[in-house]
Amino acid sequence: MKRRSFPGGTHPPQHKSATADTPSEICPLPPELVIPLAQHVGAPAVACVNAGQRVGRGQVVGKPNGFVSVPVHASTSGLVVAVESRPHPCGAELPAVILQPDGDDVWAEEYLTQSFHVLTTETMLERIREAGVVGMGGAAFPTHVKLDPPHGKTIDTAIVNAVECEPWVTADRRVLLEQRDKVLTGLEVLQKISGARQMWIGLEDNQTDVAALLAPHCKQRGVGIAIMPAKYPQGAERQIIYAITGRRVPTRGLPMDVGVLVQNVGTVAALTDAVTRARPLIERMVTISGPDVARPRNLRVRIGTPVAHLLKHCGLREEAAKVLLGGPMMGTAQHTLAVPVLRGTSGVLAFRRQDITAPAVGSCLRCGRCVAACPMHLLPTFIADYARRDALDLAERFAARNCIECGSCSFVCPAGIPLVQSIRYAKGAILARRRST
Amino acid sequence: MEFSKPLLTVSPSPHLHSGMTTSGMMGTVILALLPACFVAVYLFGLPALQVLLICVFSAAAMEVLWQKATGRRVTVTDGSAAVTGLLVAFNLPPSSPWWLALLGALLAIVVGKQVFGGLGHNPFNPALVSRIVLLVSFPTIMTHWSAPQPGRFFADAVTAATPLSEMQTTVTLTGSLPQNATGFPTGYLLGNMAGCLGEVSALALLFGALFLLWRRVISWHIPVSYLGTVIILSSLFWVIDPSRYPNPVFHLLSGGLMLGAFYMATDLVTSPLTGRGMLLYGCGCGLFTVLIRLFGSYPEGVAFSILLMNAATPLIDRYLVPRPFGMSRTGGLP
Amino acid sequence: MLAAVISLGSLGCFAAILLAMAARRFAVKVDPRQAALLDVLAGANCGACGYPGCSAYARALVAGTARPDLCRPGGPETLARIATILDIEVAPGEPQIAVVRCRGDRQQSRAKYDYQGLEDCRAAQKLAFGPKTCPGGCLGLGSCVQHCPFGALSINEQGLAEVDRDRCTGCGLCVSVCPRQVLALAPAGSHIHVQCNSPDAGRKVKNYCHVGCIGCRLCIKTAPECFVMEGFLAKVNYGHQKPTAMADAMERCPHHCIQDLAEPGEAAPHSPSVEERTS
Amino acid sequence: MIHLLLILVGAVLVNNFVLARFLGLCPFLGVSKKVETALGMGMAVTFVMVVASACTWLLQYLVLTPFDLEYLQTIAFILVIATLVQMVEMIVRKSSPVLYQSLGIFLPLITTNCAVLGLAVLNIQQGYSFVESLVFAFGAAAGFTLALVLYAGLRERLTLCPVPDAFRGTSIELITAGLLALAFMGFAGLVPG
Repeated sequence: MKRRSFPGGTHPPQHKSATADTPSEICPLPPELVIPLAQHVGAPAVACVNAGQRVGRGQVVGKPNGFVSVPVHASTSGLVVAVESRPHPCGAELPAVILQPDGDDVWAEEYLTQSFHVLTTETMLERIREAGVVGMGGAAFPTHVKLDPPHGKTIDTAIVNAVECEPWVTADRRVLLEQRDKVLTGLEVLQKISGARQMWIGLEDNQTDVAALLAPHCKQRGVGIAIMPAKYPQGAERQIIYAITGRRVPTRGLPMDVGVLVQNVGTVAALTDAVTRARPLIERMVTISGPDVARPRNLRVRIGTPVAHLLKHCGLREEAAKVLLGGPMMGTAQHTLAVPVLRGTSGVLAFRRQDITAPAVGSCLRCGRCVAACPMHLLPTFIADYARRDALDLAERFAARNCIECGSCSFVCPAGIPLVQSIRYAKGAILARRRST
Repeated sequence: MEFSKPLLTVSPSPHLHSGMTTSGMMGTVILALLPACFVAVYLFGLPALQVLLICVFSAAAMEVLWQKATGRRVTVTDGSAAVTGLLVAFNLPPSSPWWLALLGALLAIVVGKQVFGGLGHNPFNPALVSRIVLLVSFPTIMTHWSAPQPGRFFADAVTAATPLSEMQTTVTLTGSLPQNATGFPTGYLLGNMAGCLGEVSALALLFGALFLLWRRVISWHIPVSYLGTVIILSSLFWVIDPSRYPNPVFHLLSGGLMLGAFYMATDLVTSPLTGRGMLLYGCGCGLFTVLIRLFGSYPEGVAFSILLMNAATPLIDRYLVPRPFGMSRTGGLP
Repeated sequence: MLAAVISLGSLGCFAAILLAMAARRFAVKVDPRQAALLDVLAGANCGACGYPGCSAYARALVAGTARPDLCRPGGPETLARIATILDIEVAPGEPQIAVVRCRGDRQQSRAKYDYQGLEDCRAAQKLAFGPKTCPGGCLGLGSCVQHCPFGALSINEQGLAEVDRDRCTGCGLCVSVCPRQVLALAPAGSHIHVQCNSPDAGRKVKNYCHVGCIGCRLCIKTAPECFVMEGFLAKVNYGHQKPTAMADAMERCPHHCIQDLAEPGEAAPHSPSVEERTS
Repeated sequence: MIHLLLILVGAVLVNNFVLARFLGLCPFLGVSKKVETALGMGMAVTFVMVVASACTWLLQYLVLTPFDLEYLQTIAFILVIATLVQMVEMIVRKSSPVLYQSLGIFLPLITTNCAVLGLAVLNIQQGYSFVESLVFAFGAAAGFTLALVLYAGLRERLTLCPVPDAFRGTSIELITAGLLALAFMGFAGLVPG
């Protein structure tokens, strides 16, 4: 077991105890599922069902559109009520298939269990794509693309990212504890497809109990367990790669450029279903927590379940003032509770009015805390300052585009300056300018 | 149709904050300075208390007045004016007249800080600006020191020389060190010497500095590189000629080095942002301090050297930019 | 005396020869028109011409790569002088002015959420496409105010941007800054504008704004050709204005989004020159 | 060697031309908006100063003194410096148009820069030898550049500060320059003489 980390980073309060050791439950079906066609990075799927059509559980309701795209499935059996624009977690209203569950929850077809050993890589990749598996840590990048590096790039190390550095969120931990066999099989699938010689499971040192449970199984399979100090953003791709392998992903490069593949725990578990049973990804583990949630817990939630339903199921202490999808460091605040859970949604957090008082914004003290905290070794205060003045050239010169938006700088800023927001704006503006010229 | 139903709050990520705020940091600094305050009052009696109170309150009052007059948001509650006031007091002779303390606080707040736009914008350490201006304007009063009289609050002040000025005078006259500068004056640790109000007790200052380091208000880079440079350079001279140059312990404990290295040079606003920048900055401070102490016409060089490095801070920040994670050594910034 | 004259004289001669040689060796040609152009340009370095500063624009003008009518702050006067310097003929364009196309203040229009963050419209627009339900409404966080080089913009008490007609030079910088294109350039002579920017259909607009254009086409019926529809949004046809008919339309607009923005002291809500050219 | 080093340090830090002798204030305030420009100006001034002090020293001891023409010192020096500056201007204009543009009016102004003339006169007054005068010139120019670049760095930061209206522009710049000069006072006495 290695114990390494990365330079920089912060220590936000964990808040994980509320949900970490409670077994997950199955979330009851909502009266209406909203299944957006855009649930992954890349081209949105194209709806292939019409209003009034009956669909079975797991039936494809949206066909992929291009290579970097995956299909979308019905999360349960029922009636397609409409195909229309609905609020999407990204903030816009985007096309979605609206499904009224019939309560029978019958699969559209029988799925047979099959050993992956007899399958070719191509078949496995095809099944992964058909199952709509995407990165479930939040990025939602289609997994079949990530597993199929372009010619000339070889993967020698595969890392299963079980570092859940976002406060409150414990979904990955529950997956690891409750679906251990699926994860372990997924690991083997991952190794077979990628051809990696070294396999690692990366955990933070607040998860040593999980590590102890996994250790014998991992040893048997030759998988290493890397324990890293609990530090944010230890789970960010570049940071976990550096901590485990010591390799630095080039600024404009991808993990495959240094021969590494990183997959989230949930994704690895989903791989097993996709490859050995050809079952689509229609359910995921979601942490429902936050100070406003009366009975915080992990739920196994059908994709497309509206947030309002989840919060009602877990109960709110008082009317929520702020609701986040994802963790508090990188998640997005929602303006409506009608938004559904997506494949990449790891948590739903609700806050009361008194929990969200933002610190008063003052002027920069030049204390350098943001610089010390930045895991990418940037100068956040400079970039943000230039962004506010629209000095895009200077922002670019100070490597604004390398920012991973982890939020460490804003978290530590004693003056309460929304640094990430400024930098994010600069990144967007720089990209837009590049495209236009 | 009414549009005023309660809405959800949407803000950019991250949605958490560390809880360490500007006022929190300033409060920590004030706490860290308290031991030295008590020692000062214990050693120099009521006059020291008077200087401390005048400086803190007039600094806060000046800040409020100025911000009211220029129509800005009044930010006195962030505590930065109080910190500046305390540091001004620490840099004055303990028996300073009331008007000197008042003037010092005024200079620090107005000329040192507010004319540049307030907290976070001043290029020079406000307390040092005030000290240097006063030193140049009132050289006699600013070098009129009184000897410490522990526990005798109402005693009349007894004039004394600071170890550094005594050293300078003796060296100029005789070409060799005075008695007190040849040994290892550990008595200075507790403040048994004449000097500025806040600089005399190295122990009290060190105590507060450890607190600041523990609370992570300051980082180790500047104190370590500053003191390290002073120790290395002064040892070098001491080895060359122990009868002419004092030993490093004397350098460390006499004068304002401790105060400077832990509280003045580490001023967040006027020191560099990056670790490497801070190291360079500290080395520069150390170099100039030793040079001015040994060869300059001012006996003490801490204030000047920090001001000089303050001036160099924008350049350090500009040219010592850290290499982004994953950027090649040769790549540099595009 | 003689020695002085001789020595200084020879020294001077020597220097002169040296300089003459250097002048030939290091000669650089510069178009004198460039300096002259720099003098006549507005000198605000506002960047509205698309060049980084006035001197860059002057250089581009001399090089012949830039159009001469790009200096908006300078207006027709500058254009005429540029034309004289470059010895070309240009037709003066009409001066323009920025118009805020939104009246949906806090009371009149629905907010989507409570915004916490940077006081910057463009940053706020990135969070769920802005804190106002109307996708075209003014966010009132003042990005335009910060960028106006002439101090012509302000955010009023109701949280809407306002243009100071006297200060606005029509440079168009605010138009390019506004993330929702609430600001638009219009002929400075016109006073009647449609103050709405919502692209949505009337049914939707009614749901979130009391003063948004619902696309009822009443204005077009009242003053044909003076207004045109773009999608569900009415717009003034600035090339074809009839003041009386437009005033009528203004009266009849059910959501009062057609507004006369003339200053109280100013006379007719249009300039006669517009009428002349269009008739 | 020590002697030359002392002259150098003295000229750079202790008797800094700008911050202690208050010579050459015009370009100090004029060409310090950007660090790059300040560096360019510093280079130009360094070149002019070193060459000018060589020329004026030779002129003084080969022409003026032998022929008892010391009373022509000022005018002769100005003539030499003016020529030199003209040449530098031509060279910079040809070799680096960007630098030429940013130096602007201040390049020809080195001609009438009191720092250059002051340096030439000081060389003679101090009775420096040829090598000493070159070292002194280089030190003075380096000190000028140092002050200029430090000040330019400070001013770049000032442009980002919400300075009260009454202090905007020259006012706050002069306050900053004053504080910088105060900091340099610490070097007083560092070099005897």
